[in-house]
Amino acid sequence: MNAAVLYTLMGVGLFSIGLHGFLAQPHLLRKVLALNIMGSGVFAVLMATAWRGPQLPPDPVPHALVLTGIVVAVSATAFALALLRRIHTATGRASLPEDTAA
Amino acid sequence: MNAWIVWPVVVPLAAATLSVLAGQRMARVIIGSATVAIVGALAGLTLQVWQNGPQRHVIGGWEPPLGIQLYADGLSVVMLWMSTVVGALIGVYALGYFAHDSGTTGTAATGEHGDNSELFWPLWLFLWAALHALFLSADIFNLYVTLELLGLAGVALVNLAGGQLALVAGMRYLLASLLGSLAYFLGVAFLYATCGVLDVRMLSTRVSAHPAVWLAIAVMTLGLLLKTALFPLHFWLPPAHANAPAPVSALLSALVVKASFYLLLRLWFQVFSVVLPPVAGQVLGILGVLAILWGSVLALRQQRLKLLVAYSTVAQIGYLFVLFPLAGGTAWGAAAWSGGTFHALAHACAKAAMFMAAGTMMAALGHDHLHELAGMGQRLPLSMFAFALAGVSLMGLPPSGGFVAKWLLLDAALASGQWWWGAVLIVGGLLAAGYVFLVLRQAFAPLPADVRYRPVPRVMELAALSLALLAFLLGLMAIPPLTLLQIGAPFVGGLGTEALP
Amino acid sequence: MQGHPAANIPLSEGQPGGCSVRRLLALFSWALVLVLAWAALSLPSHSPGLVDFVHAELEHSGVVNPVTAVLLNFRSYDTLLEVGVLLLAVFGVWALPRERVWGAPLGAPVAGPVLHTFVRLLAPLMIVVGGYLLWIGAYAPGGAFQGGAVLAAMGVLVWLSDLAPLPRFSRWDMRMALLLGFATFLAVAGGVMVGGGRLLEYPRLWAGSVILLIETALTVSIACILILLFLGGVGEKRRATEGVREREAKQ
Amino acid sequence: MTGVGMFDVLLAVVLPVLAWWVVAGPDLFRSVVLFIVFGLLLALVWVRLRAPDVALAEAAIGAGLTGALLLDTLGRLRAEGWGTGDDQRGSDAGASGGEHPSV
Repeated sequence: MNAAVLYTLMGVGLFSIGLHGFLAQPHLLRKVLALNIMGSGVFAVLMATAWRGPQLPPDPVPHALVLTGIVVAVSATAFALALLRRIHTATGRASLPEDTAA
Repeated sequence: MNAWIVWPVVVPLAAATLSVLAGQRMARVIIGSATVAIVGALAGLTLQVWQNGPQRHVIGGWEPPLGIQLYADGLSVVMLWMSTVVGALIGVYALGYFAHDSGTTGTAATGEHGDNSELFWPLWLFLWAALHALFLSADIFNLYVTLELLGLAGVALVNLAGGQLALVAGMRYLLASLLGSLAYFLGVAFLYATCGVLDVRMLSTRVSAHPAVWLAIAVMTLGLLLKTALFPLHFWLPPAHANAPAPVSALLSALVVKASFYLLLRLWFQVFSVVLPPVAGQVLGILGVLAILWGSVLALRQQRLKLLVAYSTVAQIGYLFVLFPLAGGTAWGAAAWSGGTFHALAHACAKAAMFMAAGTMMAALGHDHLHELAGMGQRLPLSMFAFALAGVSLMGLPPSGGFVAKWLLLDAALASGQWWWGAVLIVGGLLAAGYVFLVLRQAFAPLPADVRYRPVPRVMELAALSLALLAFLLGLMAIPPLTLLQIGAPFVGGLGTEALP
Repeated sequence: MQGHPAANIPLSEGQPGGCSVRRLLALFSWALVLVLAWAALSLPSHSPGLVDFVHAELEHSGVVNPVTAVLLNFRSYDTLLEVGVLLLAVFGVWALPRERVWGAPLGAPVAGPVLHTFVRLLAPLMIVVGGYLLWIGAYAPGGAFQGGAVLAAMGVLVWLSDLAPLPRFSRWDMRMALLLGFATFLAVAGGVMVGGGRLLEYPRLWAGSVILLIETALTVSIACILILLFLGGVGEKRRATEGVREREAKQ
Repeated sequence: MTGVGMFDVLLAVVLPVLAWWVVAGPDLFRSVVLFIVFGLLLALVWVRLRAPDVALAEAAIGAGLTGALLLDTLGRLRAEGWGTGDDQRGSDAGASGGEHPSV
């Protein structure tokens, strides 16, 4: 077991937890949180591939990909939250109709 | 100067930037010149591909695997023409649509988004650029960024409609889109971990039957199926496409769902083909069949015109996936490949025309309830004609583009001894005839005297009609695109064109 | 044209609720964890990666920090499109209907004398930090995104403490600042092709300066984009009460 | 292979636990705060993996800015009143209503 394996496992764990939350939670803010957790899981898997032991310098390409991913994630989050607020204002609820109807 | 390949991406991005700075007045000039420039660049690129085969452009001069490469073969070029021609005509339609729309003061709904519609142009240009970037990119991470670009632009455009239904539909679309992208992104991470490269071509030589590669294939496919809205992952599509402003519905149904389908084609046939077992294609084919049946039946049961057209999209997406079990890499593979991609093309023209015609009727009537469409055949004959012509292509009658696509798929089905796929194509055509006639019957009912009707700009009707004519006549002009499709295709030999009547 | 409550999606189309579904979902999630973990454990212990390629070309990239070299030179096309994603988020927010009711962010207006003094002292410092992060990116951790984030934080603080008016998307200079980074990036990307180069192929000798130019423009734009995203489309009205009053006056 | 430090193991265990609380905890406000903590700890992971660039961005953007956006949205939802439509069954009942602490 090295750090790469450990953090890859953590990454897939985060992805699964995020996906579970995304599907199970009706509140839209929680869905947004869950998507961010899933994204962090993917970042962890990518970052782990960059690790080449404590002596060697890590692979900078996954680092750059994750930086791009973080910026994309914050863009999507900001947009989703703005949309969420409009929906709350317009409908009085912060969940999709099919989730509350059941 | 042999870098025509970059301009279909760079030009719309530049135009989007300028259109935000320059404001409404200049927007038309900017968009007009951008369209001309894109068409010119695309003509140059097409000539290059036609004469010299697939084109590459190494961005920044950094050869893969370090850098990113653009790649254009026949498939990319056909997709680029699809998005350029359909996109430009939708743009023409939108000019009339938003002019008409801002004239409608009074109702709360239109007043709310009247001041936001200026953002239609930059968003539409970004969507255009994202489509072109996706069709040209040969790097799986770069493709992830283009997917996000496309998804955000699509959702933002849906929200231009402003109303409650559009907001909720936009949110559902956004969540589905983000979930799909993340699944794709996870696949990218696993592929990088196993193969150490991101370039599509290099990946194709390095993938092997390895658990991480299997997983990557599974999550990327699922993510892209969600974005393409293949049954049973189509739940987000009908509300989003039905509640968006009409030009946006046309863009989304005609072009955006094709983008993730295109990516799936690339991945399955040019990256993962070595490791995928034939049964995987059968699964996608079965889902496609279910989509055709389920989408058509639900289309028949809708009360609103735009929802009917949206469910028809769910059904038509199914045809695209009949390609997968039929393209087995042998003699009939080429026919299936050409048939499936040609269907994407024909559906883009026909569905955009249908949504545009539906939008025109909605603009004239103020609603799109199927049971109150009576008299539209007299009031808006051009739009009804466009709707009917597009319907002919969806049904797959000659000489439409839909006919050629189905003919090729049918040919592949019979040649491969899997006739049952062909049977589904025919049943699907009959169901399409059912929902198209449902609309026509209502529209040609006698005109009631008490209906309020607002005249609409003629340009809206003409734009829809030209796309419908294109879909209708595409079958007669099928040889050039079908020949183009063979350039760089994974299937060599029998082109499928000789199968044509 | 909206407001017809006819988006009847059949019941089977919705996400189902209920206890059995929850249990099924939990089962699915556990299965997912196991499959993913299995795939993760099967990964080769030494990922080949591209580190050797990066270090082989690093001296030609114009910067010393390998991550900056990848972001702004080797894979600059990704970064160009990524700035596009940021811009799209802003346009997307502004294409939404205006927010009717809003309080100041975090629920309450926070302007007060202590905060004023604090922000007045902090703001110049944050500009320096942001600029430093931008400049250091060529050599060490840092760059346009980190620098822009710090500047954006400053901007939000200044606005929260009522020291400056809200940025308005409708204003021309705001749009210029917003698009400066993307436009510069795009102009460089296409401009280098005039001399027969490829997209985003910087002249080798000037690569460092070109990257610094792009990053400087990007820092300004990213700061503006992040501020606008934070405000989330409320910028046209200063205070909730004020907004309501204006609306009432109009009606 | 070099062994893994205790700190790494601790982080790899704590982060998923935090993530679980974020998506499934009873109170939405606490979930958002925990998400910010999650982002900061994730930045620590990036430091452990020798990626200071990413750590800086994660702390500033992933935890800081996203956290601020989330808190802001929560504040605005609260200012509007949570509405009746939010009362969902089970664990999210708290997310919609009165138990929410005032900031």
